[in-house]
Amino acid sequence: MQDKATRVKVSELPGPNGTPITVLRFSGDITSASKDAVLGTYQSLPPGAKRILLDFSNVEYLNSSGIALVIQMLMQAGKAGQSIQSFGLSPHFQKVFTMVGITNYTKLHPDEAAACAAFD
Amino acid sequence: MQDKATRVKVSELPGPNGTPITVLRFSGDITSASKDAVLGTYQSLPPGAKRILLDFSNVEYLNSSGIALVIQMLMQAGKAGQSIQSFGLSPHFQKVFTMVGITNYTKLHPDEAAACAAFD
Amino acid sequence: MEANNSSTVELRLPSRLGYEKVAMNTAASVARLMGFSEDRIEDLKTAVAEACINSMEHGHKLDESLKVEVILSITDNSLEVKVCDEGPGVQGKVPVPNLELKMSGEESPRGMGMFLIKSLVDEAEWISSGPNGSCARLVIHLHKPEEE
Amino acid sequence: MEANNSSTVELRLPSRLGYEKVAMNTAASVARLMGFSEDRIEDLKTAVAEACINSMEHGHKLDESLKVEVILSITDNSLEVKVCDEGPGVQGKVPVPNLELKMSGEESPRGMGMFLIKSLVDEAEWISSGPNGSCARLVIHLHKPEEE
Ligand SMILES: Nc1ncnc2c1ncn2[C@@H]1O[C@H](COP(=O)(O)OP(=O)(O)O)[C@@H](O)[C@H]1O
Ligand SMILES: Nc1ncnc2c1ncn2[C@@H]1O[C@H](COP(=O)(O)OP(=O)(O)O)[C@@H](O)[C@H]1O
Repeated sequence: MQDKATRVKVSELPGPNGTPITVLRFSGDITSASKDAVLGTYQSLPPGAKRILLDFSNVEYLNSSGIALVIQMLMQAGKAGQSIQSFGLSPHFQKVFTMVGITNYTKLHPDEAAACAAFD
Repeated sequence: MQDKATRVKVSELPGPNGTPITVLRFSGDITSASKDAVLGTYQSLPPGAKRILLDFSNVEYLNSSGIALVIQMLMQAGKAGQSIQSFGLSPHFQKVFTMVGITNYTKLHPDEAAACAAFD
Repeated sequence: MEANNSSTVELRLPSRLGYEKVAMNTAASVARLMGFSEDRIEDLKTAVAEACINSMEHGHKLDESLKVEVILSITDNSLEVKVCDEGPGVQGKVPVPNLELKMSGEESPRGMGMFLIKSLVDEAEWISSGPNGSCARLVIHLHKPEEE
Repeated sequence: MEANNSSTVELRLPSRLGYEKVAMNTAASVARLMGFSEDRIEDLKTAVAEACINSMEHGHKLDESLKVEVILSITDNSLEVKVCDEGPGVQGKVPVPNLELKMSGEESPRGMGMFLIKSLVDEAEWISSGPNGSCARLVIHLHKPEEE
């Protein structure tokens, strides 16, 4: 009853120039209860995943503890040399991510096509 | 600050067989504060208006005092020999109108086309 | 105020028409946390709004300085909402609204609030001058009882 | 409880994570009645949720029997929200979060709630052990002051 549990679907898209894109589509809430859904899912990706796309378009509620999990994921991805693009945040949460400085570590794109095109 | 004021737009549509249809498009809230918007607007219609279409699709909140105003309008329309069709209520308010018995006095149609076609 | 039960949410509102929407949305949030379906939440919202309007209009005669108190009690299977005011409560039997009589002008067009409340929730009762004042007590069940 | 001011809405919640959403939606309803724009309401929702989570986590150590109290005071030009708990309040100065340090692992990834609150509302202050307990006091203005 605490939260609308975080759900995450992992899939793969062909990348624009060969290298596939691993997509994490989040839905529900991202809060302190989402550690497994965010970090657990990230850590279970195959080591070859070099391009990761985060889809936030079905996230209903996000708080600072949830954002902390996203930061931890970005930190681990940075160390692993992975590139992460994001899309689907509401204008409000785009603002919040920008305030916190996350936009220095992942770009927030207006839609999936723009996000995919940004992998180089 | 009390309520999102009721707004109502009056327009006229050509009827399916000649007689025009007077349309009342409500938006905002329909509550005890809506007497002018509901009954005032109804009473200011030209006496020749024989077919009246009520569009509830932009109503955000409706309570029993607002429904009482709709009932008074239907009562006056019945006396004046006018025919009233309605559309645009959410499934919840369709249920509420049905519980109260209003559906014996105006039909609730799924959309504007169906409502217009019901005038005979 | 109610006992400090951990599964209780309490709301206090001025008796100003329009503020019933705050109660409506607070109740909806609690019901949503509990996992009620959106159509049951719509039923609850209308019932809670009507009970609040009655407390404001009849219980408090729209005296804005008097607070309507809404006490939401959460259990595993149900949500109870008490809407309480400082007035004397419902007096005597309230007639079931008759739309034919309303249409003929023999009955006031008002008088549908309590009927709607009873129709929309699983349990409804009115308590006059109890420990929390006069309250409408509404209950919705997460899984509707078999006999319904 | 606060004085019975007619333009005050009060909410009491158990210290259970997830219930901050109830406060968020109650505050949003009040702000909507007052005529705030949807984007200001989003700012307020996030700020109120963060303050409630802090009261639950830090003020009450998630003891569900302790209530977080949310007091919404409405004036013509502004909405003040006090989120109060029974704990000792914020102790000392809280550092501004530094994302570079978080990314390098030198700082906890947490610690952004108060920063977000300050960034999202027009006024924010923290009161320790006042008459309502320890409170985060947030204000949003209907018409932003000129100097902003
Ligand atoms: N909280 C209350 N306090 C006192 N009387 C009440 C209260 N709620 C309802 N009543 C009484 O019951 C009657 C019917 O209420 P209701 O069905 O909601 O219709 P309405 O409010 O339109 O009259 C009211 O007219 C009033 O006399
Ligand atoms: N209501 C409160 N009571 C006691 N301490 C608090 C309260 N709110 C915030 N604090 C203190 O301020 C710190 C920073 O809070 P915040 O920026 O929201 O980040 P976080 O909650 O993630 O630590 C907390 O770690 C806590 O020590």
